[in-house]
Amino acid sequence: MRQLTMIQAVQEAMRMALESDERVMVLGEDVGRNGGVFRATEGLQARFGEHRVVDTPLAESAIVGTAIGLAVAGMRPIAEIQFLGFIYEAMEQIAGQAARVRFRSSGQYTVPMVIRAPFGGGVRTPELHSDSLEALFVHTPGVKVVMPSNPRDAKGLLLAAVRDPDPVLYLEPLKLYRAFRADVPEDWYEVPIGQAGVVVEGDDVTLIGWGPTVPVAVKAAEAARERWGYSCEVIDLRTLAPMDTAALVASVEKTGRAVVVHEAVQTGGVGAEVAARIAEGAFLSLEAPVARVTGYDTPYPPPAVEDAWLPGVDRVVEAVRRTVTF
Amino acid sequence: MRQLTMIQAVQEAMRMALESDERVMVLGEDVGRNGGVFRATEGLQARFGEHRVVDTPLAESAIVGTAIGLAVAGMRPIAEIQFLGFIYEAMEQIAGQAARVRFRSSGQYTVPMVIRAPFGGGVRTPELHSDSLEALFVHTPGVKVVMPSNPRDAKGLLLAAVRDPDPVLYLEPLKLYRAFRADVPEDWYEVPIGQAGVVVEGDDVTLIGWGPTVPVAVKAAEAARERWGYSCEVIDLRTLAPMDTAALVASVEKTGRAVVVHEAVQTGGVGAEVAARIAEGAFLSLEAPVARVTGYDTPYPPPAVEDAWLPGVDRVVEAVRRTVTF
Amino acid sequence: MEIYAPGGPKPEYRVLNEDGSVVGRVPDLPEDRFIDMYRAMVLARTFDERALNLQRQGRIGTYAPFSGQEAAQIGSFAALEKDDWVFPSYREWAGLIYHGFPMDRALLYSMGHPAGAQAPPDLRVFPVQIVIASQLLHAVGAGWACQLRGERSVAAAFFGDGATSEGDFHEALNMASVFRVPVIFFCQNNGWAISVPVSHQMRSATVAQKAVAYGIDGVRVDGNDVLAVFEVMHRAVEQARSGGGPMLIEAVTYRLGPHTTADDPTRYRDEAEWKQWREQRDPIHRYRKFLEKRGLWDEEKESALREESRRSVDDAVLRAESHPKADPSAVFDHVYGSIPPDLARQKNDLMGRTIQGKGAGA
Amino acid sequence: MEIYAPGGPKPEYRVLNEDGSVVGRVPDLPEDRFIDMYRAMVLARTFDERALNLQRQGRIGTYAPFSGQEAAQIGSFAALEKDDWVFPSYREWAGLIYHGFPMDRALLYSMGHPAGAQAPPDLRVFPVQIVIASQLLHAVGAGWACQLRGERSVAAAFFGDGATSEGDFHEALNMASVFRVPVIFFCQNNGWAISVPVSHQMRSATVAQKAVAYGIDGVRVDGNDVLAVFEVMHRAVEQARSGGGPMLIEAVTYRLGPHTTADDPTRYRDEAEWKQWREQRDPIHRYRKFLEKRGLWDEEKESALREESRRSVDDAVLRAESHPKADPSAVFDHVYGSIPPDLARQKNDLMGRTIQGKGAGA
Ligand SMILES: Cc1ncc(C[n+]2csc(CCOP(=O)(O)OP(=O)(O)O)c2C)c(N)n1
Ligand SMILES: Cc1ncc(C[n+]2csc(CCOP(=O)(O)OP(=O)(O)O)c2C)c(N)n1
Ligand SMILES: [Mg+2]
Ligand SMILES: [Mg+2]
Repeated sequence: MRQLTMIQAVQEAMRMALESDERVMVLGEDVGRNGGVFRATEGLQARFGEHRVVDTPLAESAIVGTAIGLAVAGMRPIAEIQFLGFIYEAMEQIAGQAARVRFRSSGQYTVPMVIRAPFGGGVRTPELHSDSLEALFVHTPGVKVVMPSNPRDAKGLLLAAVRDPDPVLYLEPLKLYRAFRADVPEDWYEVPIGQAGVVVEGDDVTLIGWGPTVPVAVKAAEAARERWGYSCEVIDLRTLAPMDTAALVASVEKTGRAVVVHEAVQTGGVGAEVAARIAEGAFLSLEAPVARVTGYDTPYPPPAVEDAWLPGVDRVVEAVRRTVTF
Repeated sequence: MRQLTMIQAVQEAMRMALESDERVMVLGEDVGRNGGVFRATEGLQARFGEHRVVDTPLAESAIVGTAIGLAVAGMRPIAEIQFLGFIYEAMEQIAGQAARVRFRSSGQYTVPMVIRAPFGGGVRTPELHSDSLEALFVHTPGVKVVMPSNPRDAKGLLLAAVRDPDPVLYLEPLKLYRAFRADVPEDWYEVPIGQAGVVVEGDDVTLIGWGPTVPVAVKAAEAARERWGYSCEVIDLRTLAPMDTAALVASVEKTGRAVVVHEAVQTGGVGAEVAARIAEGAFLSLEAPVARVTGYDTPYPPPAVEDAWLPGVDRVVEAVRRTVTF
Repeated sequence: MEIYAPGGPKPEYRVLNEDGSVVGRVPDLPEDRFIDMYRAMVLARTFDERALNLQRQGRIGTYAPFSGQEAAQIGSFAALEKDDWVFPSYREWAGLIYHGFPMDRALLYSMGHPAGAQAPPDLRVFPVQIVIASQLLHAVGAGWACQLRGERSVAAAFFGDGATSEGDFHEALNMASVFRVPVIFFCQNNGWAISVPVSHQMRSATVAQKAVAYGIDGVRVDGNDVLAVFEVMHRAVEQARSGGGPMLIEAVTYRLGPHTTADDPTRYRDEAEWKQWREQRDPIHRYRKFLEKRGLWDEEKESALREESRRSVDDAVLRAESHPKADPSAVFDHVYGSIPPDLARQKNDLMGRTIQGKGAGA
Repeated sequence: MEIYAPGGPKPEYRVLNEDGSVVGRVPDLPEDRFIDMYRAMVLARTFDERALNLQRQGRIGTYAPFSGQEAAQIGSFAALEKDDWVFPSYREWAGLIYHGFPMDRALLYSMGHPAGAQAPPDLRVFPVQIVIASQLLHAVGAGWACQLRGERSVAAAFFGDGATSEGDFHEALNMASVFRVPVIFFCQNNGWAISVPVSHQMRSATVAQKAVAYGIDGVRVDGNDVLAVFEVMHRAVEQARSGGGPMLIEAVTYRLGPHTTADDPTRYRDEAEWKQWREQRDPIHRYRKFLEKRGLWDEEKESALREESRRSVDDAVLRAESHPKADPSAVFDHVYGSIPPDLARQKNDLMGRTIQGKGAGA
């Protein structure tokens, strides 16, 4: 099977979506002529025209707000926010509007829309380009939040998102865009929204990550096995909302221990929700508190110091150790 | 001692702040001539003039964004967002800007500013007037979040917020504005930001609430005592960020059980963070998982059905029972 | 140095003056359209007064009255077709009812019933918007969709003078102008945004001149002159339908009542100002005089209409109050297209408790 | 029906034409000010080219070059005083350096070092803003504070053509106009917002005409004419200082380089367009010709200046590269005025690990 990078998988999914359904359109800043600042939309405007792959003015609230109107009136927009850190500008349109159209109208109107946004640390970007803000949307009923950690899921989740009847926030870890290639089927396939995946099976500790921290968790699992012979199960949450509680509980019922890893700041992060659900669902199995290895509770730091701030393999391994020896 | 309602206490605190420091100013929609839609700023413009109590245009991002500039350049603005549900419009200015000015400039510039916003359910308001959005800001390092549950704290926390060197989000449970009167000292006093309060002492279960759910928790504690003789400790978190972890852990080390109650939707709510911290800090004392009694994971519902949706006394009492008999 | 400097306000477009005499071009409409609009204005006023009463009696919740703005609303909706998209604010009931939105549903809205947000399926009316200016962007999107799909329909966004201060107003007008979207931005400048007068909301002399910022046309019309409003809106709709892009309309009008039933306008509003609008610029009075002068209306028709309006409103109240109670557990069904497992558990929890008769309520 | 209709663009204000001959009123300035501005332009260009090189060598990170915009920046900063408030975007290094911001700190910024955001204490320069248009509101607030505190200072916000599409642009101009805040909105219309040309960013023919929406003055100036820019900015600053309120300035210029070092402009930009600006409208060339015609400049001075500029930039690079490394644990110290207990624990955690020499990095 041919191997693609994540960014190629994202691009391919959009191309297939545009091909398969003429209601699909792509809009955002620099997505047209330029093909996106990361080339996610490379070649799409040339192929599908200016009306289906649209360079918008520089206005995030407008991008999301008009996408809502487009979706309500029969289109299937894929809107891009150039970096997740700029999604604050569109919070009202996402959390106050898109998330509530179905609810507000008791199902009369719906917003089948995808919002794509890259994010994530470790790549020396300017301010607000690296912030992990998924928690804001996980706390917003009415939107779904998905995050691929590899090229295969990237394509499958995006195709599922495009067909989903609800607004889906599709978050792209930019550090993984070109980090590696992997097998990606050529045909249309969907990775179901709402299902976590078990990346590595294990018995002693469950490591839970999403997006950029999945590779970190996998490496930590390897390191923990090498150093101490621990057998770590690694779960890729994949969908953050609605969350696959059953998968988390099932794993921790087996392992009795969990470490959750995310780049977002700790307090109020999705790790807290994961920990709370595990405690609620698997309390009697738990041998130690669910550990959280996350960004520290500061704004995302400048590039010169970001490596020390990010939840790296060493920190995860330490947490595994602490959890097992609790 | 004279007794005030919470709204009177809020108004008195602002009056005293305006009197004590000429850098203090109040700005927002309808806060001047009209005295605020809840009368929180009643009489202040008449007394301090149009330049210190300012009716702004209808623009939340501008209210917060200009308040940042005002604060940086030497003023002490108290900005009002008419309802917390409209704070989405100002997310960028709060989370992308106010929260980061000190950090971004390594302490060269600071934003001593208060943002007041009423919120909370059970009063039959139109859409977006009742939403509890504190979790968004608890996940935003650089801002502090406080929430009074009674007139005394309302005054003391607001005075502390005005003197605080950092941006403080001061959230006012509108259901409690006129719900009851309580003793409020006449002089200047501050309720320290960052400290929870023990409202009721007890031994069997810790109930944790903030703002509008503190009275709910107190009633639930009474009911649980009456029905089953349980002794509940009730903690009023008061400051949500930075959170008083020590107080939570100390209580649960004593009781071994906890129920956290908030109106915000459950997933990704501050309850998850509270539960995670308790588990991390008092794991070996916990006899049952920390229970969460919260709004359901839907948008805030229309007035006709909100009572069934809100975390009421019965739901808390049930959770206490479940937790004790776990 | 040539400066883009704001001039004084241009005159408001008018067809009728305050006493109903014709001072402009009367739109070329069949007689019954003229009468229909009048009937709609009277019915709307009757509804509005009744709603205020119901609120005082505690039979409905917070309500935002529109009295004084009937001409602006009915004149503008009169230029729309049933399959045009409508994105209203919370104060658009006069226009919406004329457009076909059932009065009982309008009341259900203020009763806090979810059914109050649903328009009949043959209309493309969005739930009324609470968040100021948000709906302008949805209108741009819907109008854009019509353009892309080759539909004839246009979109219309309704909002107030206060809404023009929001960033979303700006982003919507800019976006619509760039893509020449068939959308009409219809602003009812009713003088006030709660307690803030329009003179304090903006330094520009008019809302209409803001169109210049977007390279589109802006028109200022007497919003209490139903024929002038119709004419201007009609022109904007035609332009949009024929691919000419968006237009900004400022209808200068006045809110005679409080902002909502929770508001006390005597705290901020001058009695004399109010009196002048009430007594000399009432839109219904003006239009009635016009119809009378044309021989299309008389006292007898008037009292029959008033009686009939009262009865329709009575019926609507009855229907609203006998509408099935809202089911709290239904809220779980409209969060997503299909209910996720954890949410289904929450639904069961609520149902279990309500069936046991244990309501929650703090 | 009178319509607010957008006209065509007004001519740009100019003092010099492309070959440096005088076509307008030369500002009345002492000779050394004329020369200072030129020196600043050459130094800035030298800095910019060097920074691009450093980035290619991996010695600094992402960098947003300003070449082509020196006249717009230096002309506008020349009209500001040291105690005026400055709210720059990420592309303002030419103006900032002229204003007194040390070049080594400008480099540190692109090295991702926190010190790069700090201006010397005698300046009121805010950290450069990444979030488009956000800083306009801060400028309004700071200018407002000066007004309220009776200070003489004004505030200036610097931003690009793309920024005019954001809601914050609109809210800032409206707010400033309502309160007559002493603030200058200085827009460098450099033709592009990354890959989006200004013709696609807005349908209005100019940025300056957007002033009409706020009832304030807007001026369009040739942004590659440093004297014209100075004159217009000077006038705006004087107006603001004397209580006349805000002004919007559109300096029409061109970004000769890529958007940032991460951008490839050949993907979207016409070579011919670029060539024309580069070869015929270079702001430094034009101004040099003017100075030469005045007898204030010659080849000898030029080569001395180039040499001197190179040396200053070399020094700055050296200083930046020998600046103490950033301490990761310092990030915890600037979240709040004093560090809360849980955050102190996190700081200890990080320090413990870095002291052990175990960096984190995934
Ligand atoms: C984003 C937002 N901010 C504040 C409010 C509170 N609010 C409701 S109506 C209103 C005034 C609106 O004035 P205008 O736009 O002139 O419309 P009108 O009520 O006069 O019809 C305000 C401030 C809101 N609903 N939404
Ligand atoms: C709110 C926000 N959205 C998007 C971006 C990404 N971005 C950075 S610069 C830029 C273009 C800015 O264009 P313009 O305002 O004309 O300034 P210029 O770069 O030309 O100086 C964009 C879209 C951002 N930084 N902030
Ligand atoms: Mg109004
Ligand atoms: Mg530009």
